[in-house]
Amino acid sequence: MLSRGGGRARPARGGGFELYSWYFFRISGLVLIFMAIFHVVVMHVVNTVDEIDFAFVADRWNSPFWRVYDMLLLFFAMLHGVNGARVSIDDYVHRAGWRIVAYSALWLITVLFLVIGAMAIVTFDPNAFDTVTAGS
Amino acid sequence: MQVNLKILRYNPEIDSKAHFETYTVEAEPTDRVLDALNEVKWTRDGTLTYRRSCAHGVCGSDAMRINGRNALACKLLIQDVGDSMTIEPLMGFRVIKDLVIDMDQFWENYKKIKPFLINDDQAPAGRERLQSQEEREVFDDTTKCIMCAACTTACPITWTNDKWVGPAAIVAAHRFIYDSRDQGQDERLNILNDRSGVWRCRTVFNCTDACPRDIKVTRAIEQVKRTMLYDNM
Amino acid sequence: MLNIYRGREGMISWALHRLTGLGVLLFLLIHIADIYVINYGPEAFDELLFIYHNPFFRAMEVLLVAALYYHGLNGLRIIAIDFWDRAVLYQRQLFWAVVIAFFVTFIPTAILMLRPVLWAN
Amino acid sequence: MYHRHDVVIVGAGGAGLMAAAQLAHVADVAVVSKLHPSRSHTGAAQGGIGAALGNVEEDHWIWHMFDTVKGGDYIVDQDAAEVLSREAIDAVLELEHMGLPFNRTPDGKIDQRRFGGHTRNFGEAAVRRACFSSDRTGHMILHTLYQQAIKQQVTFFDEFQMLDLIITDDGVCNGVVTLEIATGEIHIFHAKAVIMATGGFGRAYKVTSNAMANTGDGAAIPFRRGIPLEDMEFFQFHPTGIYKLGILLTEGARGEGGILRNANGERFMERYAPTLKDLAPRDMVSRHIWQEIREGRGIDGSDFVHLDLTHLPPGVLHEKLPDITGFVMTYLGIDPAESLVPIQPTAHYAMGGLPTDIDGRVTIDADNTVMPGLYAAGEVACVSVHGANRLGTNSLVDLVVFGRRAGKHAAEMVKTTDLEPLPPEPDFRGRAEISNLFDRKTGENPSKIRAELQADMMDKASVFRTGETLEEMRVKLAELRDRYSKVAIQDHGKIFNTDLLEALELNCLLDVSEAIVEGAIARKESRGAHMREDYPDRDDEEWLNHTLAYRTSGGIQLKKKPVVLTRFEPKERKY
Ligand SMILES: Cc1cc2nc3c(=O)[nH]c(=O)nc-3n(C[C@H](O)[C@H](O)[C@H](O)COP(=O)(O)OP(=O)(O)OC[C@H]3O[C@@H](n4cnc5c(N)ncnc54)[C@H](O)[C@@H]3O)c2cc1C
Ligand code: HEM
Ligand code: SF4
Ligand code: F3S
Ligand code: FES
Repeated sequence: MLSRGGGRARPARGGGFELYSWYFFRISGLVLIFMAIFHVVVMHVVNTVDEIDFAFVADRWNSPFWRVYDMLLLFFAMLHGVNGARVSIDDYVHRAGWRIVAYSALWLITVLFLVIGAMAIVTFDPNAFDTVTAGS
Repeated sequence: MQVNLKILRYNPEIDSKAHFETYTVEAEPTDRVLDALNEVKWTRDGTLTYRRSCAHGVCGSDAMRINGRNALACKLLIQDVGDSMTIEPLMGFRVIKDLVIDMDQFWENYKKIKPFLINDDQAPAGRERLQSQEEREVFDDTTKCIMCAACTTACPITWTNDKWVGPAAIVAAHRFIYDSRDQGQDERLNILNDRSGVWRCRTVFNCTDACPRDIKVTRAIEQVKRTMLYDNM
Repeated sequence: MLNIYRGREGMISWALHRLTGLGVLLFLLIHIADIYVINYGPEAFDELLFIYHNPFFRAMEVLLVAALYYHGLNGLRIIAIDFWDRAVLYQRQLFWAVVIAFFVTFIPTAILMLRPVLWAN
Repeated sequence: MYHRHDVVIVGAGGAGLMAAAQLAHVADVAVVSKLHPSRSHTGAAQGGIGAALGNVEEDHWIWHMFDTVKGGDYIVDQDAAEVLSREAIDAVLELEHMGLPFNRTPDGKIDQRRFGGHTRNFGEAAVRRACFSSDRTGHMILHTLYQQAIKQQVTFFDEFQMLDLIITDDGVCNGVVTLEIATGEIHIFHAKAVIMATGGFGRAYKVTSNAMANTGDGAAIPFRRGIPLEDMEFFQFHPTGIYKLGILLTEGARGEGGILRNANGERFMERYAPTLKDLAPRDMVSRHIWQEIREGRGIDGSDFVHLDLTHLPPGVLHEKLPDITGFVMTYLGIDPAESLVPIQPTAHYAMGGLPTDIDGRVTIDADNTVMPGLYAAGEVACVSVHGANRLGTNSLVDLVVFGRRAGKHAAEMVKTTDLEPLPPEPDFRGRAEISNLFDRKTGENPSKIRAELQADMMDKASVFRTGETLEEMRVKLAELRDRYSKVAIQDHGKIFNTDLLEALELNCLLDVSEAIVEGAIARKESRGAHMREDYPDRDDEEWLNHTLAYRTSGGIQLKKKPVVLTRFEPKERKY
């Protein structure tokens, strides 16, 4: 092989994005360990899925606390998870074409699910349906 | 004792794909795996191809995958691997022939991080640049690197992501970033802050396990990450 | 040809971490979709919830919790390694600590979750 | 393929890279090496590089020069030794400025330690002169120089093996013929100057500290083309190689306080060298180890003695000798802090080689006539600063001092010289040698010949020699040479054909072995590393001179060449 050293390295791309992404993993992870686990424990352990129905959710979302809680959880978990998926795509998808497809799909899914998730939490109005009975 | 070597062979001039070939040779338990390979080459099959030179773990030529893990053939004794072993080339780079891989990309990654002292001040005339023993100690571990590529090719990120600079290049950068005489820290940290830089490391530790010089590779990478983080925060 | 690297604890822990992370993400997406259905009223929602009662989904749910527990605990291990210089030297022990902590937390959780099935009849 | 450069350097060890550093910005230079540069054997050097910095105790270059001359048993060229010891200081500082991470003294200077044969005030006591970076000084030198070459964008041709030297009919060297290992293609490098820096040939012996690539190619190939080899009979055996394996345990281990012990646990070197004891020069220590063994005081009556490091203060092994501690643990499974280490002398260093002047120019006769265009530096060269026995740490000094001088001189030379046209078909010899090996389909396996060569050289031409054993070796070599002409290799491919390369290297080993043996037969005295039991004394009347070996059609011819004496008169050598 003919080798010659030292040419100027290509300038750093993306500024500090990778750094903040990495840092966000840690911060959101720490937040999630409380929020996600608490969520799972409440929803799937203390209550089991047998007890969860429309009424249960409606009751829960009567309290603004739970709406804010779920909103935060949604954003932290999604951004954390999507960031992870982004890194994985970077590692496994190489062909330029496929990369574009994969990233586009990822960002689309991200936006779409954040929007519909947020919409569900914000716009949900149990009183819009007449069968309302609160309590479990 | 009799030793069985199952070696992944590939000769681009003959083979369309790699295949295993098994050889049985006589060896002492205290012989090196390299001795067994030499025995195969010198008495059984002269076409067996691998790199080697120093035969005692200091030149970095003969890193290969022995029983599924990266090691230097000259630093691993038969008694430590047993009487049957599978030998394959390092993963992640193109195989040129048998156990010889194409290291071009590896050296490019090395060069990318500017592996040389950067200090634009006039060196003092007639004496050395001073450095305390403590300052010297900080980067001692990473000066031991022999560029064998065992770490980089053991890293799962290398296998799938060809842009990743890899642990060996970061080890080389570490050696300069923490050298009190060096002034190129910013440049090097900038280069490693890239998408292909340190953040791609997922603390898999295969590199540290593979390093024949017992360099704490992951530790070095983590130190670089922290320096970058604290500098930017 | 099977081309597998014989990694040790670090590699296993990472492979599981990535797998569980992506798994939980997938579950999260499904979960967002089903919650979205709530805006279509109780009938639609409760009907959908029915699928959660099917045994396959119950198993998946337990698996989700397992994944989340492991991922979370190992996440703590990674964070420790990232910010505490000496932790790299103990990463192997930390992995086994994660494994132990995982079983200690997951087994009771699983029992509690499956109690309707276990004690149903 | 054809390449044109001002200067081609063959070999990317310490000497080649140091020369490249001088040339990088002033000329078009290419470095050709059969190994990737960082694999060169300079990286194996452990103990240190000598320079009278006086960082830890008083020291002067002239003391260094005296030790070098005396260590070499007075057939050192003293003009060269003076250059070596004066410029060592500057060269070491230059290495530090390039970034070499030396160990440090408490006040932040380069740390220094004791090494064999280095003394204060002309032999009074051991002095701390070896500058070191743990016990991987060579590794740090090699990497630092390679890194500088990267910085300066030197052009490298990695994994290109030299096959032949191009010399015009007018006797001007203007290129080399090489084989690109990865493809099997022949490349011709056409240049105004060629610098040979291909290192040593310890692989002529069975037990050696040398790398498998150290096969003396850069000595053998010019030798075939009529250039003489100087002082080949002097081959150094290092006292402390790991038993059977030959892996080196640096003299720095004794510099830090290690002791040699025989079967009785006795520190036998006290008897032979009362002042320096275990730190006497290598030729003496190796000889006395064999003497102990012969007189039945080897461990368990066998052919090794012990290196005792168990009494060193805790921490010394880990801080100053970590690598050799690792070698002992890896290859012997014992901890040198607790157990005695079995050692035996190991073939280590070629004092002889291509004769050069103090600017690295290769000379071809007793009058120092220069061959235009050809330079040599490092272990392949014989300046001669090492005479009959090299002192520890002086080889690394040799690399940087004379590598630098050769590079500087070549840089000047190419400015005023025109490129000579290549002779017709410059690569015909190289091609013929290869096709000759490829064409023979049946014949002996060259590996067998190499094994016999190494075993017999070890028995008959190592630490002790007699006229009789050497004659036997001469006969054996003729036989091996004949068998070599009928060998067959198994690999007939073009891509990365190491089978072919090993056969080519064996040919080089045969050449240098012949020169060693012929020189040793002729030199009827004992001096430095050359110990003739049938002529146990030094004979300054007859033999205070160098030998030049020429390969001719009628076999090897020897000539004498005078030694340059300046400051120091030959005296009896006592330590
Ligand atoms: C184990 C050990 C420890 C040592 N410790 C010390 C010490 O502490 N202090 C000290 O002063 N000295 C020491 N020495 C001696 C010293 O290291 C060597 O003499 C010195 O490194 C030789 O350097 P070099 O540049 O001449 O050659 P090398 O470093 O051997 O380099 C030779 C170069 O030539 C190339 N080459 C060879 N043949 C060909 C060919 N046919 N075609 C193309 N390229 C070719 C090789 O690829 C290589 O790049 C030690 C030696 C050994 C073996
Ligand atoms: C419970 C608390 C959680 C913690 C403590 C946590 C922690 C972490 C950490 C530290 C990383 C970075 C790994 C690395 O850089 O090597 C990470 C990656 C990841 N996380 Fe989480 N996480 C948690 C929850 C979640 C959830 C809920 C999801 C899914 C939505 C998720 C999906 C992912 C994914 C996909 C990755 C990328 C994996 C990789 O790149 O290998 N995590 N997590
Ligand atoms: S860090 Fe270790 S494994 Fe990696 S190249 Fe250097 S010596 Fe080899
Ligand atoms: S194996 Fe790879 S992911 Fe990081 S810790 Fe080592 S570089
Ligand atoms: S041959 Fe040099 S490291 Fe193994």
